[in-house]
Amino acid sequence: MMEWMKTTIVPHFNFWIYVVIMMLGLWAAIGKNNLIKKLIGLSIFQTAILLLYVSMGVKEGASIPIVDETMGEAAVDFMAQGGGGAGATAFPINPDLFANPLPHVLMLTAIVVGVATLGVALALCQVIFRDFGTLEEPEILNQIKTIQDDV
Amino acid sequence: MSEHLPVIVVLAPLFGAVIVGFFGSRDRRLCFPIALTALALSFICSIGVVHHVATVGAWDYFVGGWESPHGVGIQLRADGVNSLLLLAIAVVALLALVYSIRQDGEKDAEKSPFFYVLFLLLCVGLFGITITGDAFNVYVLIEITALTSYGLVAMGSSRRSRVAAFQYLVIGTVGASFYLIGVGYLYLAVGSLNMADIRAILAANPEIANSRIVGTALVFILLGVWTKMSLFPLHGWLPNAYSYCPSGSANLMAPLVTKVSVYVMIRILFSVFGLGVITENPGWSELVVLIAVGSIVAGSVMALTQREIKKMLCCLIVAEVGYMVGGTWLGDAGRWGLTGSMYHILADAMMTSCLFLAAGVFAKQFGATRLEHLSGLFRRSPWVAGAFTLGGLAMIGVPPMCGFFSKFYLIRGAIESGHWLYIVALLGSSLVNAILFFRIFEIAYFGEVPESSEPFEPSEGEGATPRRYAVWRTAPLLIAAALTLLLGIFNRPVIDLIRGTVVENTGIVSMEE
Amino acid sequence: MILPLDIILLIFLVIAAVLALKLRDLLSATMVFSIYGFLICLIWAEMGAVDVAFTEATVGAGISGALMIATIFKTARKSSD
Amino acid sequence: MQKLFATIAVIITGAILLNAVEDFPRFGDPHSPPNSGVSGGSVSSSVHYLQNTYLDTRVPNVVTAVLADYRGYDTLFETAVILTAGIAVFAILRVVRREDEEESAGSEEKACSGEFSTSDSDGEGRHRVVVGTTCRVVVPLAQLFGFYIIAHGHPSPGGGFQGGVVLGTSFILIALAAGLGSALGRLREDMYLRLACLGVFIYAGIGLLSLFFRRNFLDYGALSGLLQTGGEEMARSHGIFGVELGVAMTVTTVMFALFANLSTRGELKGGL
Repeated sequence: MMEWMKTTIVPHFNFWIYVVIMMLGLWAAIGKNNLIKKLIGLSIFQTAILLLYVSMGVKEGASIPIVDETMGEAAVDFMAQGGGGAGATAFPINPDLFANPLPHVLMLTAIVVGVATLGVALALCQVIFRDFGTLEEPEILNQIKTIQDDV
Repeated sequence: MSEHLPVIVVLAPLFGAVIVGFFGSRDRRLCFPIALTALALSFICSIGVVHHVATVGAWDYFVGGWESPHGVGIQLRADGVNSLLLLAIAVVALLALVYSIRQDGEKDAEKSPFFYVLFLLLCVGLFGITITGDAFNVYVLIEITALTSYGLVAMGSSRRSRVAAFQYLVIGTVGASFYLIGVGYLYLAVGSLNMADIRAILAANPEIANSRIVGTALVFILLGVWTKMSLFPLHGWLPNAYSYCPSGSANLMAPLVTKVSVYVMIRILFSVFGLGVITENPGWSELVVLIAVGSIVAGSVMALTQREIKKMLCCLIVAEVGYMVGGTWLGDAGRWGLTGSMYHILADAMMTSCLFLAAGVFAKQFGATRLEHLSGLFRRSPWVAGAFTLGGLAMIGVPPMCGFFSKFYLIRGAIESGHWLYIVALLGSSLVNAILFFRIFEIAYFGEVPESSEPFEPSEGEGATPRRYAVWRTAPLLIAAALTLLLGIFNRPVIDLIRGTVVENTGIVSMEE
Repeated sequence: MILPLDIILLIFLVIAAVLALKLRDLLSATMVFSIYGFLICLIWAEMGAVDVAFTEATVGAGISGALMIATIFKTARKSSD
Repeated sequence: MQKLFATIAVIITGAILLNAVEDFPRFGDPHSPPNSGVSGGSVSSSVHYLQNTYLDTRVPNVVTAVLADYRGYDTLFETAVILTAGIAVFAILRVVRREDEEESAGSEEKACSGEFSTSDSDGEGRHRVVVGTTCRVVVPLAQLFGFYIIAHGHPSPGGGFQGGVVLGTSFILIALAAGLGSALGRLREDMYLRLACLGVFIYAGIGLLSLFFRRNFLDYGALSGLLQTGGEEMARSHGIFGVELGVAMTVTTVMFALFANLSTRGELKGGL
């Protein structure tokens, strides 16, 4: 058991947790009755995906993806001396020292999309509450059945 | 400027939306001309793109000039299929826009500028999804399309439209997130987001292409786009969402949103995973074709039970999505099924646009939302009835119309690959369409002109409309009907362009009929 | 990346998620949801994704909670499940 | 019934996902495909970003540069998503009542006149002293911090989006402490809707400028002549900053618009 956990779970711990959180969120988004609960579930579902992406970009022993200026200037000098070709000295920026920036960029976009969706969804909740006086899905669906033919 | 056409197609409605939002609330009369100009610009540019693709070949555009190394920036790619789809989107959007012209004094007139903003942003999303060559960019644009759709659906005046919009929102977000999960797995396996780059990596490393990660990625991307296009088990949201939204936006969303999702699926199969996944996994493609058959059957059966015109048309969309998904996954050697699906995307966009415009005209002009309200339509308004008939005939698949040719190619592909069940479903669904539409034709042709027809009572949600706007509603309908006919009659060049792309990308040698 | 911290935070994250979905009082659920947002912000920071952490701190732990509370004040506070 | 269906669907989804997790590269592996690429395609984009961002743009924060330059096309639409949310919430929720217009205009003016005046719900006036004073101290700081984040996105974490949210939060704070009328007096409705559109316009407009220099859309390097910078690198750096300003403008206004509409059920009167 311990051995299995060491070899299977721990190296992929983030990914296991991502699946667990995703399942929780998805379950709430589909299965809960209260609309606000659905939205909490939906948000949790979306953050689970963020966890997947950001976990991909992690490198052991790496720092945050900000290349400090001295290192950057060194790289500029290196290129100015025609560095790319012969390569007597190594290129000053070692990509292994920085976390992968691309997933971060993608997830910034995804967070923004998430909050935009949440805003629209909450507005819909309020309109639904104004029309039906409740936020419980079964009650709303019942009320809809009674107004079936007034359109 | 001509070298920037692919990006201008997307940018024109974006600038239009922003300008409408900025000036529209001050003077509402400006909204319509600005929106019209923006979409007309897109239309002209998409003609330019089609011309370039037809004469020169596929067109790559690198946003920000980040061309090398490949995959650093975002690539736009126009080929034989999506350039045509761009044109179709521009046409349908223009027609829907002309139809939806608002007038002062209507209720919620303060919101009409924002209707145009959402309308144009929806067009931005559709154009963008079609032309982009980057897997993540598709996600962002899908979300623009989705958010604008939620807004437009919820603008409907029925109480049910809000509930429909909320359900659409939950399902749509889950679908888009599934797509995002799929792209994430793909990125985890290959480390790139550019479609062409992923294709190259998968082709060079078969062990990656056959790994479980890439398989899961494919499953989730497909689940995501299937949710978005309302394929059979995931179709529940569509009829409600589209039939309760205001007809101005239904005319844009119903013909295009599902078709663009189908195109995303084809694009992903085509230029990311390669069509090999269809032929190498016969069991799975068999299953997908079965799902598609289920979608056709479900859509047709649901349509038969409906008495409301708009709901019936919405159910037919589900069946049409089944045609296209099934056709894509037939996997016949000549790729005729795929060709048929691609042509059907265009054909279906035109015919659905025609039918929904007609349904909108029925509702606004005659107050007719249910089948029995249409009685005596031919005598009341022969042009509207004639246009609706053309759309209906195209849906059934009567020869000179575009619906016939797509079904012809789909059936050819199905025969070559031996999917008899699909053929049965296709023909059965055509039969159902025939029953549905001939029932309407019968009511409309032989039915009595109702006594109270002249000053009709406006149904809830549509609002009374002065007669002088009638021409703005009827003209797009007639144009759509004419285009449905023309797309069928002049199908050769369209099919040739599509075949050219298919042949170029899949390496089939034979191009003979 | 610090693995033990990572594991502890992730376990707390799951607890917060379960609680946010379990609580029937929507106001408390929103509070726990904000805690969830803050925890996940810590996780981003710990994984080196500082920009994402910053955004999550402002959005997940800030704005989303405020918007949700505004909605709950204007609608119902109790949830049936 | 619904719960059962949800449980089954979720378990199937989870099982498919977990099945693939075992094949994943080890967590934190610096040589996994996303971190260093695989053979067969072009060079891994993330390595390219880390190595070349400073050379191309002189921006130390790689994330900012990738967000606003290399993948600026994504971010343009991300900003458009925010705008869409603002407009959609207005379209869905806003209650427009014509007969109330004169009255509401009057109350707005009253709100504008007093500093953090409590225009509504006077019953709790004594609590407002504490809250109002705190608010008066915190709001300028929060706004200053917001501008700092926007301006300092190049060398440190931050940028238009984060700064915009902080700025938007400062307006929300005013609304919470002194009533929505007070906040709306500082940022009127027609104003914030216009500013939101203007933000996207700035972004897309900066991108469009490069078309006139016969370069591709969003290629800020083309602006070096216009901005009088030494080379294309600094032009990119300035271009990124301009774009961030646009993002911040849209985000600030939309965040406030979301709160203003949601906290009053679309009537923009009263408040929580």
